[in-house]
Amino acid sequence: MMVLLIVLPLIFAFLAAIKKSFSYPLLVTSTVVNVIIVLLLKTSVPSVHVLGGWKPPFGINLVLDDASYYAVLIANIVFFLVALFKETVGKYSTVLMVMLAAVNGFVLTGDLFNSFVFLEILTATGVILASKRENYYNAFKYLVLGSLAGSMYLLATIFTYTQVGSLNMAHASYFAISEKAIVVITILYLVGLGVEAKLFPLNGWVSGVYGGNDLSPLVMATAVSFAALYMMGRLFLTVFGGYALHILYVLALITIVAGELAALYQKNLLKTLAYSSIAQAGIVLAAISKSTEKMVSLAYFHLTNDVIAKFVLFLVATFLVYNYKNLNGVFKKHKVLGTAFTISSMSLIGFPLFAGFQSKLRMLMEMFKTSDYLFPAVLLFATVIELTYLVRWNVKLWFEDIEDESEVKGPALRATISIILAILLVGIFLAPNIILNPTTKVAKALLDSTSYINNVIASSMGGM
Amino acid sequence: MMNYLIILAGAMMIIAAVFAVEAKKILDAVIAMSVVSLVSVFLFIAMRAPDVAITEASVGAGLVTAVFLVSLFKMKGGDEQ
Amino acid sequence: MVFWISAILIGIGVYGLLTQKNLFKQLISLSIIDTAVNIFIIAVGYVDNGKAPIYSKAVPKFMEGAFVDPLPQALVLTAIVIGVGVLALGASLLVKVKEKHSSIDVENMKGVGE
Amino acid sequence: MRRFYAILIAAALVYMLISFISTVPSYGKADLKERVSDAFLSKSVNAQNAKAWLEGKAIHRQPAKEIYGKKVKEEGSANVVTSIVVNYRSFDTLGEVTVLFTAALGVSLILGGSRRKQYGREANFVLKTSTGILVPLIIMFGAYIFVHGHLTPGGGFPGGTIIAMASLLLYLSDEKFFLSKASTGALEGSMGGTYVIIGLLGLAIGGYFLYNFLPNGVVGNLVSAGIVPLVYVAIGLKVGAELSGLVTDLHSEKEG
Repeated sequence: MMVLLIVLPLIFAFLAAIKKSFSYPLLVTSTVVNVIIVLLLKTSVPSVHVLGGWKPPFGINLVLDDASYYAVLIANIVFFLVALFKETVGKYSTVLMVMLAAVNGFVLTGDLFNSFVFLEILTATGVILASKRENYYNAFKYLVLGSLAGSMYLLATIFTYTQVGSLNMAHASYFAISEKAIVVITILYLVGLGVEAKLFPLNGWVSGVYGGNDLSPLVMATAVSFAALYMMGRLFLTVFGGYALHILYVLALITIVAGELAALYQKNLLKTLAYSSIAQAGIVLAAISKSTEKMVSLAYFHLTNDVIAKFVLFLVATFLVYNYKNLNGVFKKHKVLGTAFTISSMSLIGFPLFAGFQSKLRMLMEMFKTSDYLFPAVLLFATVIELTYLVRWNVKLWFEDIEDESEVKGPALRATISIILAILLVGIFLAPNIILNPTTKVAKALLDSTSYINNVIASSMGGM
Repeated sequence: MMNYLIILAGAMMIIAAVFAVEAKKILDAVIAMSVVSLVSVFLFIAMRAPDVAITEASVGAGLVTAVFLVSLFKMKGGDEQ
Repeated sequence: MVFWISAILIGIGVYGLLTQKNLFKQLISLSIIDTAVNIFIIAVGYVDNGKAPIYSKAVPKFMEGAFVDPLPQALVLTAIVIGVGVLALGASLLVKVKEKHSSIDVENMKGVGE
Repeated sequence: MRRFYAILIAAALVYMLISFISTVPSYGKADLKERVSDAFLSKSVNAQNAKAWLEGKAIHRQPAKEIYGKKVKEEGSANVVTSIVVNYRSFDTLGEVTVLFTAALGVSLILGGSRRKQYGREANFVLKTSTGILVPLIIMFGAYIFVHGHLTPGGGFPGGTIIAMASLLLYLSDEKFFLSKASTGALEGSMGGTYVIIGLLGLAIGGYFLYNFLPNGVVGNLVSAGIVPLVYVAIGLKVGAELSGLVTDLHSEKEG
């Protein structure tokens, strides 16, 4: 069943190649069908699909557990929401279908080489999306970094093969790899995933790609970013339990500071949001690197809040940037969009009443309990800077005198979706458990490599 | 005997790779790159991988070089320094 | 020995990627890294006096150590094709970069700044 | 300064790789008994105890046995690399096909023209005549390579590329030659669809996606190995159409 999540978008994409004019209806169909399948899959967690009937560690297997289920759920919903915007999607529907298949495959797969293949598809589709609106140079930068990262990921995978004797994640997780080898392997994986996860110093592409057109930030900053950060947790917590986490911690802290400072000095709205997205990824990675159940759970809680907020922010910002020459006071014309934007940015900063407050405060409390003061200090510093630039942008967009007198007709769909998601952010503040319960399960699933291995073993002993 | 041939091939590849990276003209660099690919075909055969050798020869060396040359031609030589 | 060759080639490729200001050269460096990684993978599976993993009239029997490792070869087949796809995408992007910025040298490109 | 840092980073990477090499069995001494490959070679995956394998307790020793010309229940390709690429790890290959599909799609979205670009140069007589003779031969050779993919070295990807080379040759020799986007797109899409449908049939019949539901036959025969030749033919045609489309895009320009 879960294999359909990957295969159906793919076959729809192939069909779209035959008849180009069907590609947008096919995109909508495939995203709707995928969301339905994901909801139906809820009952079959945890389960393992063995492809071709070749049992692990010989063949390839897909693993659906609490962690991958949550990631797949978020990714498919995001794609469904993006697919609703016909104008924005334009002629890129086929690319989005392939990307949806790749995100699902990347999250579900239980095989290292298979994840490399899906990572490369993600990079290739990401490059194509990034090249929209003649953003060629930035797309090329992303291609170079992504391809280099792919090579490092492949090297790490083959290194694991020489040590373990198979490419299976459960097998690699079970196997005690020698100290000398695992250092090199984890560093290479850090480089390989670092590009997609926006880790310093591999995030040079982000501002160009997110800031270059109106489609790529919507999917890349949300679904793809979530998949990459999920994979970070899967590889570094489940498979290579505990190695190289201190390196990840230091790099993540640098990522936060660098991202926030770059956002502060940025004059372009989309690029500001892009740098803020880098900083949020840094916060999530730093929390993951603590590798306690509480912190990992909070990391994915924070990531969820960030994904929702970023989706709204980019939805509003891309509309504004590509329709108005000057943004001063533009929210006076679009009050609903403005409200959604403000709520989301407040959530990003972490004001009480909004979801971001819950995740940030809980993270701080948890860190104080373990008497680690470096991360809280950086987090508070980041919050102060976020406050500065987001409030500045809000003031500019709400209160400054209008310079661009033209008015684009109110985008009803965009306004509806953004305001619903913004209200959801308030809802999460009031009842944080609707997100915290699943993310606690995610953290348990990521940290418990024994049950992960047992699932895979059970699938290899016959039965589906 | 085989070992010496492999060392020779390796030396050729390294020289060609350095040339490809440092060459002034892009056309030279593309040709040096395809030399690296072609010599690697020999290494694949020496390591008993005929499938890979055929694929690398047709896809890696042939198609990539062709695509690079055609796109180079399209940009009229790319910026030669 | 083959390991060393591929390690050095990867080093050259990364060096080229970091120093070259011409975007086409960066693409060429990527291609060199790809090739080097592929050589490394195949070398991992080589067995002295092993045969190519294809059954035929001459080698009809399975025996331990008679064949080289087929799995890395299968992986490299995939990796080569993926590499080609990405490189072709990059080349076509460069054609457009040249059209838009009238150069593919980072220092001479027009209209790129923030 | 930039060069200095570049050398430093490259040297650090090479040092890391070389330090890793000491943990790998030295060149030519790889021990397949410690890897999954032995089961692929002896075509005995189903006979393995996967639990013991995952826990690292299995004895991986495989008995010597005759394979060529015999009926093997599990997997029927004579070429073990093919059996891994299209059977044991077929899902990777589906991904690989998708990467190529994406690349061709991307090139056509980025460059996409509807008209043949004219360079205003006439190809010489030798090229023109020899193209006429060579193109059918090249296409036949490509087809041979992917039809025999499960018996001899080669397979769908090189076979398809060789076919695409024929169209490249046509583009070089003839200024007017232009493949229509609709035809390559249709072939590409339908062949990709065929691959997925074969996989879905496996899911319906055997319960696993890409399950081999056809009889394996005798190792070494042309008609053997179940779905493997079918998949390779689909891949070969798809790759051929895809790369021809890519070459077409490189030789096209926008109207006006």
